Amino acid sequence: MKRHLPLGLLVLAIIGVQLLTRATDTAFYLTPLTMTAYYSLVIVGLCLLMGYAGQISLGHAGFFAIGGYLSAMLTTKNLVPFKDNSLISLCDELGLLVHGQDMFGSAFTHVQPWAACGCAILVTIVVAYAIGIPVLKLKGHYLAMATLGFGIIVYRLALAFPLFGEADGISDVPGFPLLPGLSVSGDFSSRVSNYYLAWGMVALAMWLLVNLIHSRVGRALKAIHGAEGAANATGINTARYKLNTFVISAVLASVAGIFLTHYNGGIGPSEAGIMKSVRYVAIVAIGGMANLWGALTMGALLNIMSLRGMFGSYDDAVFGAILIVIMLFAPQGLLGISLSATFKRILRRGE
Amino acid sequence: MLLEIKNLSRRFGGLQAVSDASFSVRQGMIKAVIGPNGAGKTTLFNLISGTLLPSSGAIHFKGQPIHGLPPYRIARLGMARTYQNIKLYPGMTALENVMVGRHCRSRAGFISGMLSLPWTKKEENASRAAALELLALLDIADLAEVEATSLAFGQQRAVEFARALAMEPELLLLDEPAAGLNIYETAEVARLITKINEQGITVLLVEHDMSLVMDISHEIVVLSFGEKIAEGTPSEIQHNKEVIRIYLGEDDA
Amino acid sequence: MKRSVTATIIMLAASLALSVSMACAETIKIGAILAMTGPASFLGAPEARTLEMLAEELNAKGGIGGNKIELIIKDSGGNPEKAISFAKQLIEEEKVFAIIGPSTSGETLKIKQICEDGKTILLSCAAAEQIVNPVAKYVFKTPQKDSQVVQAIFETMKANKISKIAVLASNTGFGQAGKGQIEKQAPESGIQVLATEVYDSKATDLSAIVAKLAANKEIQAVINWSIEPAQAIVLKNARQAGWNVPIYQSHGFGNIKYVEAAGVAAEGVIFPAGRLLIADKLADKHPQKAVLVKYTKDYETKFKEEASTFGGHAYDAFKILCRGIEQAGANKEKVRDAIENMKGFVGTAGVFNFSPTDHNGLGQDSVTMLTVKGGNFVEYKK
Amino acid sequence: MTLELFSQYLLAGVTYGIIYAIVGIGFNIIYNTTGIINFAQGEFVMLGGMIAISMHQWLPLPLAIVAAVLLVMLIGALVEILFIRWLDRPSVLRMIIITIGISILVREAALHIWGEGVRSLPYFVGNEITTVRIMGARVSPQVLWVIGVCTVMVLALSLFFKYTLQGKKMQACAANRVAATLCGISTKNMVTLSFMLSAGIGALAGCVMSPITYSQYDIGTGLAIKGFTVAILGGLGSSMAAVAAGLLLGLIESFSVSVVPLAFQDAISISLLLAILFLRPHGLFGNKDAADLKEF
Repeated sequence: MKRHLPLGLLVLAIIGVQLLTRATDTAFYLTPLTMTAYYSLVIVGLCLLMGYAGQISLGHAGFFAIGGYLSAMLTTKNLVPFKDNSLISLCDELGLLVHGQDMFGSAFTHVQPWAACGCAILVTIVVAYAIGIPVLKLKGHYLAMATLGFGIIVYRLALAFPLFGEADGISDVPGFPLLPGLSVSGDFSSRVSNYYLAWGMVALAMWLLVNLIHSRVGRALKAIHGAEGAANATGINTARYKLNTFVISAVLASVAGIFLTHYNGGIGPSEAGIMKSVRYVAIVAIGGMANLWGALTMGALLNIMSLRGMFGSYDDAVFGAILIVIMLFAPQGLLGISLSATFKRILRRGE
Repeated sequence: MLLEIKNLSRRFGGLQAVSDASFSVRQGMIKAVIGPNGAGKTTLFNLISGTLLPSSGAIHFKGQPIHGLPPYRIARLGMARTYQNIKLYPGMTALENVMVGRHCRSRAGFISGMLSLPWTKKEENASRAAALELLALLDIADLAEVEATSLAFGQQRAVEFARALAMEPELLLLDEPAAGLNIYETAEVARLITKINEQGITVLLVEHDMSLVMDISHEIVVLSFGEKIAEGTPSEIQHNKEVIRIYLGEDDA
Repeated sequence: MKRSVTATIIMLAASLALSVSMACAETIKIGAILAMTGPASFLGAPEARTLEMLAEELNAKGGIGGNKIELIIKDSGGNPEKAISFAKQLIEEEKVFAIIGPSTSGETLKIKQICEDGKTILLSCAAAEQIVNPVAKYVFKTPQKDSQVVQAIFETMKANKISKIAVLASNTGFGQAGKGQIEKQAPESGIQVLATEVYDSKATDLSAIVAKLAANKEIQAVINWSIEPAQAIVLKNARQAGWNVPIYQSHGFGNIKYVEAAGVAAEGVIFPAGRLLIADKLADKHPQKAVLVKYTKDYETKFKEEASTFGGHAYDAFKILCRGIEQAGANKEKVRDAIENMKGFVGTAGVFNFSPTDHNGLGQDSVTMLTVKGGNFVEYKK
Repeated sequence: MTLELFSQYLLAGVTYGIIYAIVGIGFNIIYNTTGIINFAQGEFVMLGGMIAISMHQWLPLPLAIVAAVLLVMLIGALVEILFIRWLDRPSVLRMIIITIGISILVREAALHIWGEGVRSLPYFVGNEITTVRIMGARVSPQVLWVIGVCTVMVLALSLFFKYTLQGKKMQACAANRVAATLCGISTKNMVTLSFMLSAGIGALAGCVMSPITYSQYDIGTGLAIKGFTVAILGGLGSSMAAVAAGLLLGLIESFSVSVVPLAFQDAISISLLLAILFLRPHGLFGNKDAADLKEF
């Protein structure tokens, strides 16, 4: 299939980079690359929502934070004081709890990571539906503001509750044993497996999303984006399609939050901040809105540069400047105009 | 009765766009709604297709009340429409635009779409074939892969037509299908509407072009300032004094 | 389609370009992760300036034992995920000798384990107790512990016969850690916390909350625990409301800018801090006098702004590290041991006496009570 | 609650409220002439305070404030000319992103120009602890300055729109851009004027509030969000409604501290915004039919 060619290239690139870092003994690049992979997951999800369904979300960091914070909280909160609670003992009997010792050697019981992950995703879905139903009725500035408001509320709640560590966030989040021998954690030893896990998830997400946009649903989403009223009169349940897309992209963000939190061993409130949401939107815009591969490429590039501190103290300023320049001169995205034109010219010359 | 409209009214603030209008459309006929500018014709269409909610009154389609239903539900019941100012989906080819019309005749959802299940591919191919067939019927098969919004006006109208037909509707609402077309193109449209009608699709159209309306419609409703002032066959309407005074008289002046 | 192919190719090329390894230098590399921008920039920025000044000075003198220092400062903007990424980058890629920072407790706690695993010395400039408790082999910190600071405040309160207080804390890690310590130590010290309020570190007006507390006539004093500019607003709003109870601040008040911001409202505020703020007023024989005067003078001449205790924390971290390298040579393990056993090191925060169980090294005597008089910091005397 | 405490809350609420209202009006002025929500509105307030403080080193206070307001108006005009004027009917999404970008850039530029520290103008009258008693409450005279200046601004603006030719021209643009162009009004210049006007009132508000709230490079975003909340609450486009909504929000915030912890204050006001958006997107005081006819 023609549309799976870039996917093949992506897989080759993933493997190629790993082999290259191995050959040059620069395995440390895999750490920021892994983190980038998880951010890319948020970005491709947002790209589906913004570029294909045409709905802006300035609150996607909120979903990332819901996933990350819930998973972190459940796997670090010591349940020993509540062990007589019937709900807790029921969870224990179901095997949802892990017993161990904390740093000081006293008894420490927390929720099993799989259960925490499932719970976080479930909450994300519920929240995304609850927020999505009213929010997606709005358009333009109202939609932007409502999603921004949602993001701010999540940020504020993360800061307000001692349970979520307030301004310090949550630290010492344990690894997430996914399969025997494969655990999501930042240990130096499991770096290669985590790299493949993270980028494997991105490849999987890309496969699913590329399939989706080439399906009946993808066509309907493009129609909604182009002319919502006409799409509705063509028999498309526009409200439901927008909502489902919103939920899918929220879940992708949440999953990214969960995995990155376990990988990093912690999460802080800045992950829920407005600037993070704006950054996701910026990257999607730079990638060309309705261009999953563009968003993935630009996301990977900019995130890795940012995570390696290449912009120094100008990190936010760089994103602001990129946003303005792209939106002023190339609203179709960086890859949208110049590169595709160049590429076509090269191809034509070749013929 | 395929479509029955009873005492339908719609107000915008102080403006009474449609006022207590009642008429019905029989299965298999071509019915036209005419009236001077601002008579409420497009509002009437928006009310029927569910884009606007009526202030009062009732609309029944196939014996079922549809006022208050969202447009997509009405569309699924078998009603398709076109727009006076063509509404195609930008960024999509003509073929894709028509394939969107197949939406309610196919069923691949989010999960099956993401997983690209084998049956969805079959369904896609069927949709594509049906869409291509319609494009061929409208003589624009060669434009299938061109971005729809970049086509010439008449061609865009044809794509919109094909999209509506792709829904396999029982009732087709045409909002000024001949607007902006020249004499030859208008004749072509007239022929096409008749042809569609002969295949068993009921047509309700709003049109300014009197010759077109008089040629093809079986019945005509005349609106003025939101009110129905006459209803009947073309010859009856042509001889209705009220209509001549309000409508044709004005048109001749 | 072609577009997506291009995109992938570019991605591949870019990742290749990034993988080109950097050449390694012979100098001693010291990493620093500081919140130079973002909400905690009032901490990170003076810290970064201090480090730059010190490294420059040291290299001008020929470095440590002939080894030049290469300082790599990374601006985390206060984001934990960046601190994590930078820590790994500094440890593995730059193979730094040690890391100074981060500026905030939240960030430090997230990279504590990473430095431990990477066997790299971390000298944190953040206050939270958990940084050195439990002790991690490679992790040290230079600011006073919250527990010592709270103890100093409570002792002063007891001397002033205050037993019923209200606590105002900002919603950052600094404020919350302090609030926690106050709540923990209050019962032991016979102090009753009647009300606790948390305000936003970006708050612009707190008169409503101050009015609410002022209405409670039982409150004898307030502890306002914050490190952000908003703490000055509390002072102003309290005095404007005619609420004249004694106000105690935390060591986060140790920046003359806050006194300037609060103006006359800052008069009489009592707070615990290192002696940096009263360097020129110390007796000549005080052990810290020379160090403090030199640092504040150097900093103020170079950057045309008044030195704060925050920059002092970075100063201490840098100097402790240098002392360790001087004593043990350029060997990470040996330097770590040297720091752990370092005694009597005179820094800006106090005299450090490290031990295997105390990776902070500051005693209760490092905290002194200061007050504001005529817009200046002076020692508080009952 | 004692009368004293009540009036203390009341005055605090009015102070917040009137500041929010000014930012909200700034949104409305630009929205009315362009249909754009300028997410960088809060930055004008920040710039006003910051520039006045820098100017105050050389100029006496009133002159420094005037200079700051004029400079910020110039910046407002520049922003419009550089980033907005030449765009041909940009989409809402594009405008949102551009103004967010402008806001980030201005903020970061301020960080690198003025540094991370807090600054403030001196109190116009008295000092930090001078207070006056009103209804049993003690407030700083600066609070009265804020309330007074903002009230005067609101009144002046409404007179400007009602009685001056320029004001009427701007109203005409708001009502119908095409018709205004046909009447010979240069809509483009009106848009520039609207940016200058809203930058100017923002800057002036930034100056008078500076002694109370301090000026720092990053206060803009928070103010913009509050201002937008107020503009939506009142119904986009209506300045008088924004004043009412601003006071309402300010009072809700100040009285909310008596029931819930301060940490939730922002969450409460944003939840209120969401509730309004969901239930009455045309605003508390807006007209639904009129809102339906707007572009979105």
